Amino acid sequence: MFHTALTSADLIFLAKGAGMTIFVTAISVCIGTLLGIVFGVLRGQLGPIWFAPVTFVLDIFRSVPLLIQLVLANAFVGMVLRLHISGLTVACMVLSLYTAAYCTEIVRGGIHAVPATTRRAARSLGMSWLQDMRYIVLPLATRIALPSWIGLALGVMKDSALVYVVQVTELLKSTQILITRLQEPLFLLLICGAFYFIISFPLARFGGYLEKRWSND
Amino acid sequence: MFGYTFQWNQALARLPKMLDGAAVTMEVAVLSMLIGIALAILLTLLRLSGSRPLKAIATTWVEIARNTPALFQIYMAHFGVASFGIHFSPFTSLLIGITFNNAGYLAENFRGALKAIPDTQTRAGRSLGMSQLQAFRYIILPQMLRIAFLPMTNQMVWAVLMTSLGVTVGMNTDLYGVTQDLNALTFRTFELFAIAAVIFYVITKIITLGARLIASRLFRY
Amino acid sequence: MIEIQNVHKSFGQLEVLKGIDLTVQKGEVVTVIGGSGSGKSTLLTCINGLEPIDKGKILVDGTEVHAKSTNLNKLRQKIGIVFQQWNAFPHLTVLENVTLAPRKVLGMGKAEAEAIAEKQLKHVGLGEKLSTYPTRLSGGQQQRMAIARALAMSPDYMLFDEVTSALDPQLVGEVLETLKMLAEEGMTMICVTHEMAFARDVSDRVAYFHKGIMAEIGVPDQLFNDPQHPETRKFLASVR
Amino acid sequence: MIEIQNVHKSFGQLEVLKGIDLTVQKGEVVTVIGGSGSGKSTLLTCINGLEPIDKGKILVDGTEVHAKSTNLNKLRQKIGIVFQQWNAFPHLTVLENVTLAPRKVLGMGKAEAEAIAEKQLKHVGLGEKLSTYPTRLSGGQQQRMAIARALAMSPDYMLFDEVTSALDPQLVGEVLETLKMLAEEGMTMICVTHEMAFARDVSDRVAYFHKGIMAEIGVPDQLFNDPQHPETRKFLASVR
Amino acid sequence: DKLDDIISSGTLRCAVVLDFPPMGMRDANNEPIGFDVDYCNDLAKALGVKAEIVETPFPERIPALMSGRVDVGVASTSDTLERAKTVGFSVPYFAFEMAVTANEKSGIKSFDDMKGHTVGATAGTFEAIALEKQVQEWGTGEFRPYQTQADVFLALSQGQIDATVSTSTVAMANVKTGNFPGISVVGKAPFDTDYVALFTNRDEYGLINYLNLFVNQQVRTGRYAELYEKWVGGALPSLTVPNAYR
Ligand SMILES: Nc1ncnc2c1ncn2[C@@H]1O[C@H](COP(=O)(O)OP(=O)(O)OP(=O)(O)O)[C@@H](O)[C@H]1O
Ligand SMILES: Nc1ncnc2c1ncn2[C@@H]1O[C@H](COP(=O)(O)OP(=O)(O)OP(=O)(O)O)[C@@H](O)[C@H]1O
Ligand SMILES: [Mg+2]
Ligand SMILES: [Mg+2]
Repeated sequence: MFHTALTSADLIFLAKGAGMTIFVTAISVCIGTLLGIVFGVLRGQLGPIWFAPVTFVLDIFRSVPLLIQLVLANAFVGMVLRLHISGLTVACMVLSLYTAAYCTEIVRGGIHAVPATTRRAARSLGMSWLQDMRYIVLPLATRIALPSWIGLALGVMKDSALVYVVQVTELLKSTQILITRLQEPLFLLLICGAFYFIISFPLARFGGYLEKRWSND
Repeated sequence: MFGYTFQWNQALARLPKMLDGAAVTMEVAVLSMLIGIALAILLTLLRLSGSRPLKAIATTWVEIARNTPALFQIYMAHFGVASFGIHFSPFTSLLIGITFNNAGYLAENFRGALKAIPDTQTRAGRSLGMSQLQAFRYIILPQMLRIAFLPMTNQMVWAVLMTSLGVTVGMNTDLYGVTQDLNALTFRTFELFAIAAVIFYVITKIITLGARLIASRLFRY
Repeated sequence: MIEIQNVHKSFGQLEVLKGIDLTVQKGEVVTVIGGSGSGKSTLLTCINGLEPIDKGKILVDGTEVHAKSTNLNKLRQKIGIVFQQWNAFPHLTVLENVTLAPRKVLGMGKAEAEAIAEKQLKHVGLGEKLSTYPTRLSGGQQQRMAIARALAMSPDYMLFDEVTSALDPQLVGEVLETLKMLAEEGMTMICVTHEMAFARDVSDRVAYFHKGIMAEIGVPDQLFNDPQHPETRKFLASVR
Repeated sequence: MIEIQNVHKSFGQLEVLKGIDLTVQKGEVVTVIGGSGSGKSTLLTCINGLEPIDKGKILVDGTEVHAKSTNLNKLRQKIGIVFQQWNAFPHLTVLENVTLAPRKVLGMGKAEAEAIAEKQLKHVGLGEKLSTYPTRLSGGQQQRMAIARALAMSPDYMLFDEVTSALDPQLVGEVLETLKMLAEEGMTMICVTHEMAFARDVSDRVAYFHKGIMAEIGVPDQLFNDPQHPETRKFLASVR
Repeated sequence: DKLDDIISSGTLRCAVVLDFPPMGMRDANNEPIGFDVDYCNDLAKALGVKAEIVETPFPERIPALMSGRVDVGVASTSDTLERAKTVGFSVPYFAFEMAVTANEKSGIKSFDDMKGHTVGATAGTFEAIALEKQVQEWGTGEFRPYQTQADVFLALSQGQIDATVSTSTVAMANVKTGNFPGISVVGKAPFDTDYVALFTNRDEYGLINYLNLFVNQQVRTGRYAELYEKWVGGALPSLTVPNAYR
């Protein structure tokens, strides 16, 4: 179909980029989700007023372009604090907090949706706060939050295309490097887009399916 | 503790230029939202239509918009389509990219909103003698826009944030582009981008507050 | 004149109307009673063409409703219909609910439409609620608004589908009063209802539906006091 | 023994309990009746420490519920409570609903917990529903499951808060039967209820609450046939 | 100090721009090659350490240094006074002439022909800053900064822009690859010679001193000429400025 100068070495190069995309996404989503859970639970415990400072900070991560967050974090860590930290680490840190900012809202919504009466019942059986959280709130809130969480994780994967600014060669950057050498922009871009699509589409559909199934009972 | 001397004066002196950039950013975001909403309504209608090919086109659009990075979509709008000899200026490429993205996400929101409107509403309209299109225009659409108002506000915020991706297609008049240009001249990276961040933050707050105000005005039922 | 001739209608496997024949003259009030699922609502939605039919035909003033050439939107302007579920447009005020169709369908000017709407709303007793949103109205008020909305199109016929059955008991009266008033003014009406007293009071004829068949039709006195069909007798016994 | 001594409790400005004194002996069944908002539910949630109190104290077997040093989780193990709203854990089967607390709170093994749970579920008539999910149960079955769930912790006391008032009338009987059975087995119980026949039938003593005060308490015969307090008389007249 | 740090760590991390042929680029295995890459390797050898090439786009060169991600920039960086407020430059190690490359369809034959056309360059470079100023002076036409040198030539060959100003070395190298049909170098740009220098942190005098001597040694030993012949070819540009010390 296409005549291309793309070699198998180039494909491996692209695959490495894709691997980096997945790696950065996985790390950030894991850390971000943990943070999101901690913040979400804390918010429920402290109430919106005591939690306002954290809400404010998290809100910043949702109100400033990710590109600027990355550039600023990079400049701050290196130029101001003079810490010797790799670009990959900075990328993961920023993306983690970015994820956490959105995840906190999702967790809060999930916990909020567990009826207070159900939690009372659990406590009345002698369960501790932690047991209530672990055996009642977690499973119930997960059902409510999981579809949005999948959406968030996929969003982070797509947004991770921006970490090139801190010298992380992920999929889109690898594609650009190959475009530089091979000068086949359309073909290479299509490969790159297809890769994102193949990962994102089925998972997004799965999220929609879960949402439908769980909203029925 | 900092091994870095902040030089805010230098950066602040460039504030007027950055505010001009913010105006361009808003221009792109607002245009992309207006066109995006119109397209999303069209996509929603196509998805409701009986025609299979039209449905397929709309679904493809929505799924690509939602399942690939915005940066990819913008890059594609500039360098990708140029392979067919179609040239867009950076401004247009950015606008096309963001609009494509907006339309996809909004169409999905609209579909969810539609599900929440009982079909008896259309029936009531039709039995008053309205055509299918009139019933949609006067009865379904206003209710749909109300339900989808919050997602639309969020999308508007994202549209503003997405303008920062314009630099990849040679855009240098928007807020991010201006900031990057100034950074090349002075290397005051931290100060300049911090100011840009504050401007972006303020813009998004104005949008969310404004949206709340509009909602309270518009939706009195 | 509404002429219903041997109308058959199925939803998938389920035959809901099994050959209905009924002619309603100008100025006549026909009430339809019958058990749940007997096809009463379906018949009404067939009359104004919201549902296609499988066999037979329906003529309104001589125009065949389900003919390809018929302009349904035009036809529906002369057939008002009010449903069991309250179908207020929640995003519009009461006045806007009523003026919408006259303005957009009939192309009336704003002032003219509002004059008509106000008249009709006063007629049904909602003269004070013009700029209220429907969510603020009681169910009975919403139904009366729906009646005014249909009347504002100056229809020649009105179809009512159990307009009181989703209402709290204390609100039923006000809506039935409105229907009675219309009947007295000479409107041609088909009313599906479960309110037997109302049916007896207002109707020129009462039709009893049973499982997709019009089992019996007659003047109220005859049908209520001396039902011919055994199913009619059973039904009337059960609702008394 | 549950000793309630001069308990005061406010929500913000609103004083809901205004000095309640009540002692419930081992094996005794006390029913609490009273108008809506009189503080009945609040008292129950104070007894097992779900709500803090403002003044006075509550002792359960000599342990002060609201003392800082009290291990509430431990205390609650001997006080079962069933609420008006059905509180099934929707993500667990009926059996898992009942075994959860014994396993996680008491640290029982799976087999042991299941044996106890099955016994209790049979006891309340749900022996057949072990692997059903609660969403498939009727309201009455859900309430009986909640009772079995509380019983599985082998509590010394059971508190019931209008366990039948959210149920369809035909389901009330089965739940009251279960309570009666428990009472006959000698369980110490405090039941908030609106079912006067049940209260008269089962209780050792009946307490009447009025606006945060325990207006009257006595054996059922006396309280129902010869109420002392004018408010009690009014209340009983209104519910008869 | 940093010089000691580098020697004791055993690695020299150089910021190199890898889409800037022939100074920095990638071979068929996507490994970095080019003049700057060799230059960094030479420097590492002189220091007795291993070289590590860190790819940095033009706009990210200084932040990469400031954030401690690299030790030295060998990244064809113009030694402007504005930048010297932030980083410390060595003496020039290379000098660029500026060339105009145009899309043949545009009909541009010289620098002045660019007036009124859409032109572009790599964001943050010496020539981008100068060209943008020129376009503003002309008052017509449009200037577009792209993120990478590659995007500039891609846009040029696609006809999105009509001409670009870049270092003559880059222009020659890109035209020579044959990847970009329909473009050619049409002349010189009347900008000052672009002297580029190695850079490191402003206060690392020891290291700057070492870099100065290293640049001098490269010229003296003929290695500079050798590398120039290998990557660029033609007349060797002088690294000294007439009538001035540095
Ligand atoms: N859109 C539809 N699709 C499939 N089946 C339908 C549809 N509408 C109605 N039915 C079925 O057709 C039958 C007749 O329905 P219809 O609403 O006409 O009864 P009805 O006489 O109005 O009853 P009710 O007094 O309960 O309103 C019912 O069994 C109903 O389930
Ligand atoms: N968590 C709370 N916060 C504020 N007010 C509350 C809370 N819980 C109960 N109240 C108020 O306390 C008063 C007593 O409530 P309580 O539920 O104890 O009444 P009750 O006697 O159980 O009434 P019912 O028979 O309706 O259940 C009511 O006015 C109620 O509104
Ligand atoms: Mg019906
Ligand atoms: Mg209560």
